Amino acid sequence: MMEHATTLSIAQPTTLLPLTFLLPLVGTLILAFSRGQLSYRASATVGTASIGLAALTTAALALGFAAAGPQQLTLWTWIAVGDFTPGISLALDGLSLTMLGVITGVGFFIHLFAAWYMRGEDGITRFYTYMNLFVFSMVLLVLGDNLLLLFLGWEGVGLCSYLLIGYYYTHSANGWAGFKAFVITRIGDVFLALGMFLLFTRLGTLNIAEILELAPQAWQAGDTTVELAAFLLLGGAMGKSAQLPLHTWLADAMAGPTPVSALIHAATMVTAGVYLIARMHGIFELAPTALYVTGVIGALTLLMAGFAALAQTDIKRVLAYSTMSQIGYMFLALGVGAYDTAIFHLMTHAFFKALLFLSAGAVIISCHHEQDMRRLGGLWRKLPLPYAGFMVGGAALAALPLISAGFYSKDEILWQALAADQQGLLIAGLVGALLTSLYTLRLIIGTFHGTAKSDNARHAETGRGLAHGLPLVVLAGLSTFVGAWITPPLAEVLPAGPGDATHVGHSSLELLAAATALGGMALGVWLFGLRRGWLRLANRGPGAGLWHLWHHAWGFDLVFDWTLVRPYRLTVWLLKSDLFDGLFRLLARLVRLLHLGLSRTQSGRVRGYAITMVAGVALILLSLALVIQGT
Amino acid sequence: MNGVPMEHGLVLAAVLFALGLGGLMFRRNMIFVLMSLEVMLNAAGLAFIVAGTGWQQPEGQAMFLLVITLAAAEASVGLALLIQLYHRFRTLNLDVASRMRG
Amino acid sequence: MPLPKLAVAYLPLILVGATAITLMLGIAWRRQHHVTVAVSVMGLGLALAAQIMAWRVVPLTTPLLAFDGPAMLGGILVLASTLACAVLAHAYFETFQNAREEFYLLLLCSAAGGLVLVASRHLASLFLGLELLSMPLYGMLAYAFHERRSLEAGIKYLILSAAASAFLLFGMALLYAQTGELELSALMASMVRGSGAWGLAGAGLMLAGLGFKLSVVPFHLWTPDVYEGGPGPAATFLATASKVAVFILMLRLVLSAPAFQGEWLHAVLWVLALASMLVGNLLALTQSNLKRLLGYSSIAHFGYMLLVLVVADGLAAETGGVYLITYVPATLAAFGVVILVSSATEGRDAGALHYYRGLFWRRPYLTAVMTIAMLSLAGIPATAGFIGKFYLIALGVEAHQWWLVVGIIAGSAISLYYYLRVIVTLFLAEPGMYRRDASPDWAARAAGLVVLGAAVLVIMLGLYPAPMIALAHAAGGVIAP
Amino acid sequence: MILVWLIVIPFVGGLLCWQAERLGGRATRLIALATMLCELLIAFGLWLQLDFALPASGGTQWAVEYRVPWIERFGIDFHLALDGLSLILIALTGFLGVLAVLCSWREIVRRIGFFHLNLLWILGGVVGVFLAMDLFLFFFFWELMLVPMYFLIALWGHSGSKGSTRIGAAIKFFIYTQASGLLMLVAILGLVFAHHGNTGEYSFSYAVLKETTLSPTLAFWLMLGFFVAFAVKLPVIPLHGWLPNAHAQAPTAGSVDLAGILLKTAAYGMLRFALPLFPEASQAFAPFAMALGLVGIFYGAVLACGQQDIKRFVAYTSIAHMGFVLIGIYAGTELALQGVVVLMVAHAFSAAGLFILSGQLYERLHTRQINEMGGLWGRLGSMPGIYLFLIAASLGMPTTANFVGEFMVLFGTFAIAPWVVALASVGLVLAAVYSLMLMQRVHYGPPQSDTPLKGLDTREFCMLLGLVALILWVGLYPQPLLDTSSAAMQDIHRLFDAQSSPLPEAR
Repeated sequence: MMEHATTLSIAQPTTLLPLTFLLPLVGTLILAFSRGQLSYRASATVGTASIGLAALTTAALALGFAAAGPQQLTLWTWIAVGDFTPGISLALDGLSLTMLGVITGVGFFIHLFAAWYMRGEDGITRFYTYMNLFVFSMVLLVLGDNLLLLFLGWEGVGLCSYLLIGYYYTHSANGWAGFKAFVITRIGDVFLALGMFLLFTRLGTLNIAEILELAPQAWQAGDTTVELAAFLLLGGAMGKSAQLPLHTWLADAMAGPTPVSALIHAATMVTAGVYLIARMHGIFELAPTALYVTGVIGALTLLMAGFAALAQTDIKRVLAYSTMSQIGYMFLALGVGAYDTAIFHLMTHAFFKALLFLSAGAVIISCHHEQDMRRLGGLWRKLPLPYAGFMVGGAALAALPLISAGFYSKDEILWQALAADQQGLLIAGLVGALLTSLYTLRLIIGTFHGTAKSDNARHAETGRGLAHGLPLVVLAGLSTFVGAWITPPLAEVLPAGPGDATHVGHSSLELLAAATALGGMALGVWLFGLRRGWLRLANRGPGAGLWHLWHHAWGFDLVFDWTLVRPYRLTVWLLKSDLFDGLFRLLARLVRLLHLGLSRTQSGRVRGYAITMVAGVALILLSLALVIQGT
Repeated sequence: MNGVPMEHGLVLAAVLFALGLGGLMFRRNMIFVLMSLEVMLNAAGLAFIVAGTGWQQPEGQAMFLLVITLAAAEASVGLALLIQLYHRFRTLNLDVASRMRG
Repeated sequence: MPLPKLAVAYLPLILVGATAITLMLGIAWRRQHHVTVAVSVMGLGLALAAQIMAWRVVPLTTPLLAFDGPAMLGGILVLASTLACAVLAHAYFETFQNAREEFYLLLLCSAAGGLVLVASRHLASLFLGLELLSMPLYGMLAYAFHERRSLEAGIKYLILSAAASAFLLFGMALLYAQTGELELSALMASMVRGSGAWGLAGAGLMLAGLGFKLSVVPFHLWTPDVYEGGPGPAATFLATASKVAVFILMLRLVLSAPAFQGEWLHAVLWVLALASMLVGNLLALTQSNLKRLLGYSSIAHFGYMLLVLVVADGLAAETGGVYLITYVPATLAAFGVVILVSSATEGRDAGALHYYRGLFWRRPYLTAVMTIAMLSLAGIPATAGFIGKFYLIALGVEAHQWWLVVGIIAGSAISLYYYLRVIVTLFLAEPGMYRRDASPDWAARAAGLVVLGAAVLVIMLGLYPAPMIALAHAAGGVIAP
Repeated sequence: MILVWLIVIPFVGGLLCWQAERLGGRATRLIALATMLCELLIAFGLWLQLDFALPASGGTQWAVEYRVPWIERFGIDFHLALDGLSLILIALTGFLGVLAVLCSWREIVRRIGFFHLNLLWILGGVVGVFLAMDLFLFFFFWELMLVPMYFLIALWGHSGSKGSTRIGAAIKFFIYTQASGLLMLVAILGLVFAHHGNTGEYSFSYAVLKETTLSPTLAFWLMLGFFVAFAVKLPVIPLHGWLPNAHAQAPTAGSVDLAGILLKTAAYGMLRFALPLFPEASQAFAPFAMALGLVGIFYGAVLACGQQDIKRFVAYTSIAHMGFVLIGIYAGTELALQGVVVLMVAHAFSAAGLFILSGQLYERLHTRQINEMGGLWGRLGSMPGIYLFLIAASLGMPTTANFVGEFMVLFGTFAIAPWVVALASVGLVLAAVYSLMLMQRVHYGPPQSDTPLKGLDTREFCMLLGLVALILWVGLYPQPLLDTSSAAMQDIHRLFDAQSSPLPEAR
């Protein structure tokens, strides 16, 4: 396909562009068609190397980008019918480059870590096949210059997510978790699809740049159609990014291997919704209501998930809810129009959340697949590197002032909210920050401090090797202020947020935010570490009720179970015998009955036959008599 | 025709025909059934004669001759079969010949 | 009227009659099955040829008989089916213990009756033809009277047919009383001028009498019993020649005399048609005796054909012709297979479906014949039956007889059930209770050739129906007054 | 003349197969394979040779035509003609024919000759349907193909659960199609007589009848006659009753043909006849048709979830997919119609693939009950991977042909009927539900035993790989397909669109 692909004259970096997704694709194909012939080492090497090379390609692209600016490349026209001409065509701009960097860069380290994590597992080839396929799809998602190609990637990552969540297929529950993830995100996808339909029908194009250009000409701000389109896109983003109320899948998605959680359910795929909204910002700019709702959803999610994270016992589930909560921040940022801030937080979040997950993965493997906080504890001596990872990542998550990457991005979000005059969102963000500090401390203290509460924890084995250490170290580095130095080249792509960093209010808000974070940490230390007051609170009266409620994440699963799953099952059960077909079966039965009835006339007796005959004649004559009477 | 209207003759024939029909429907004995058939055919013959006379035409009687012939042939074949029936079942009850049904 | 023309027209009838007499004399002299068959086949063949030649002289009217298109077509069909029956009978009676020769005599007499019937234009000739057609059938049906079913069939047919004849006669008498006419055209004409109650009652009774012969509901009950019990060739003759002749007669009645479709009679016919097509098919639904099944299916088929009589206009004559032409070979083929399977062993006819289980794996070509026959009766494309059904539906659509069209569709949907059941039985592998089989060299025999020929004809007419349509068109175009 | 060969080759091939049985099974199969390959090659050759771009100036819309008088009494011709749409479907028939022969290589061991006779005759009949441009001839082939299909199901099928026999299924299939076919015959004749009434001449020619002027009421009823016949075959709820049984009880090759081609004849019929012959009536009927399509999408999806038999399962999913086809056809925009073409091809591939896999599972497990499976992933070598791919195709994953088809349909319909699209999109979620549910219940979960089952052999692997490649090809580069059918679809679109955009109130 590549030969007749490049029609335009291409600057040097552009030729590299397809490599970013071709390399993972080649990896996928090699692994998929090996038919079990590759050794563990070979599989891991192929799987990791393809992403590594893609990351190098991205680095090259980034250098080229600095020099040459945005690139555009059409490989071939996908479908051409009348106006409908989506191409397999890529666009590289600051936003996609940022995403590309996160995907391939963080992705590479996670792949590398997985080589350590997955040791001893069957089907490593399958694992890397899916992982490479995921990176391939994700790259297409961010590089696609039209919505349909974006959608291709969008669905592709969903499929890979499904496959990887259900990676340990022998437990049905894992498969069903993947199922749930896929179906719920698919609900969001339908909204996205409808949004595409609407935009195409009204604007006659699917090309994102053209849409952003045409939309202001076609619509006034606040026009119903554009609001609708924005809401539909938002629906898509909510599904993918696990925002209220389509968030329930993410916690269950932790059934997959931990590197998967790190890559897909923390760093990249779940943030695709944020990317989508940032990408389609032109539409949202025209739709103030939708934009506002975006922020509100973000705020609600971050609160809901923050509380839920407080009451989890599984370390991965804590991280999952914290992911929802952090994406809630990003949505909040989007909702106040600070797209670049959202992307910035997306990036730093990718670093520190990947770090947290990988550290958690290290803990889990070291402790023989124990991931319940109640049975861990006292690990900080035995597992220094994961402990350090948790400390750095936790600091970033809780936005420890000045030294953590998270501080810079989250602070920026709060500032933008204030600048946009959205007090409600600001307060939600501050409360969320407090919650974040609390659950982070609870996680770290519960896992690493105190005494070991099970044999698995007592006999923890320290992880070794480059594949184990390097990713943790690098990501830890990026999670500190070092990561915050990276400035995504977004200025040309996204409009500036409402806030201006030089404003006077900024520094006072910074102080407030820092105080909240530190106060939360102190409270956390007090609650979980020193006094263990938490346990008393959680075991008694209303505390127990709240614990229960938060542990089940406000009971959304139950609500969906009763409003969707059960009615659907009931419908299936009711229709099982094929109602409509039943009508025809009834007809067939009627025919058979008639047959039986008529067969009785066929008695074999001559007299009976004669009587019938005479009756027939009599009827004919009777009808004659009636006719004659009538005339 | 003198006096007797055609309708009366036809009604008579119809009554005869109906009698034959009754025998056909309700008798079990094959001999009686055959006789009933004869009655019916002759009723038809009578009707032909009545009609022929009514129209002052000879065709009615010609038809009657044909009917007679038919009746005779019918009877002969019928009797032959009757004998076979008796031969086989030792009865003249027609209801035995009801093996085939359904 | 020039004599030679008349002679040409009468020649088939004369030939059939002469053959019958020759046979009678021959049998008296010496019983020789093969010779008897040879003579009757030859006679029938000549008659058939003469019948085809006679087409040149149409239309030709005599006081009693009218040689017109339908008569010619009917004659050809009657003679062809009689010929086939004779050949089939040869195979059938191969293993028969009693005297076999008289059967052909009866057959020829009956055929002569058929020839008269199709050409009759006078109540007397109608009556004569009909009785000449029916009377030998009593004998033919009860021919294997040692077989209890055959006897039973004969008795049933005798009694009920005689009753029907009585109805017919009484109806005729009433019509005659009303109009003073015996010639059909004159009779009809005077009915048009004014029909009293007697006349209408007479027409109703005649309809009942003729309806019996066509086994129209509610005069149909005898059909399956008689088909089942009668010896194969007799049943075949009954299903083909006899019904064709009666139908042609009715066709000519309604076509030549619009008065026959006075509103009331028209409505009665309409009801009978709908009832026949539905009841016939419903009755056949789970039938497991092939001969009975064919009986029921013939009820339904003549129910469809009543549509022609109901419409009696436009395409009607042509449709009637085409349908008959397609119906006859398919029925012949189906009965032929039954006869061939029955003939090899003595005793009861092989009617039960389970004898035919897995026939395909033993006798593939014979099965192909049966399959083709069934498909044709079901009206599936590439068989003649489809063309017939096509014509019928076309006629119904043209005449806006929507309910009857719906009846045909519903009927054929039901009919598929049992036709397909028969077909699939032929192909199933599991052994039946016990098998009956055609003799291995069946295809090399005359009867086999007839059956194969019928099947080939069915396919040919299905694929290239133009000649058949031309024939039916021509026949429908020439109707004598 | 080449068109006649397209029809004759399968029929002759079938007879040869029948006779070749005495030479042994292998010879029979090779003959059948050669026949279908020959068919496929001819179709491919035609595709390379002919230009489907636009109707030649002043010429007909057909790329090739063959016409001889047949039944002159009614102006019936033996008239075959080929345009892009027909060619695509014929090529599809050839391809699936090859697959059908291949997939019965092991499965069918008894009466091989007669089996292949029926198989090839079905395909011959189908090709006839795709080529016939005379309504009588069309109907002729339409009904003709039922007979061998009937045999295929009745003689080589499997008995289903709950006492549903293969013969019952076959008869049901036959009766449904035949009865509705007769309704179509009535409609055809109604049209012919209407034409006769206008001009005094009988004709069954497609081109001639297309010009017939009809009163709106009559046109509506006649259109309905056509629609019902096609709706049964497509199938449209509530006329679908035959499909699950027929699919479940047919042998694999039968299911492949049934899902892959026979259902497509219905869509083809709508595209070729129902719409162009009665554009106004179809336009008026479109809301109903789309509603029926929606019902099909939901009903099929819901019922699929309740099935225990994998083949019944796939059968119900076919109903759901055909709902999209129906919506696309009656949307009538060029994009939707082109989408329908792609979707037909896509569904043929994916459903055929799933049926083949079901057959292969049956060969290994001797059951088609889902609850007797589970945890098969690790036991079957590379088969589950392919299964997964086909499931992904069936739920409309991008890069697969199904996605392109479904989304083109939806894109094309949105302008006409946004609410229909909105509801149909919910069907996409349900598609995910049932597809993944199948995956989950068959391949995931604890394995029933540890013994590995036989993996795919080369024949099976090549078959499936071919399907996968084609699905991907159409999914990523459907343009050759679209270019081929473009002229035909534009034609239909023009007719349909002439009835102006605001939907007239339907009766």
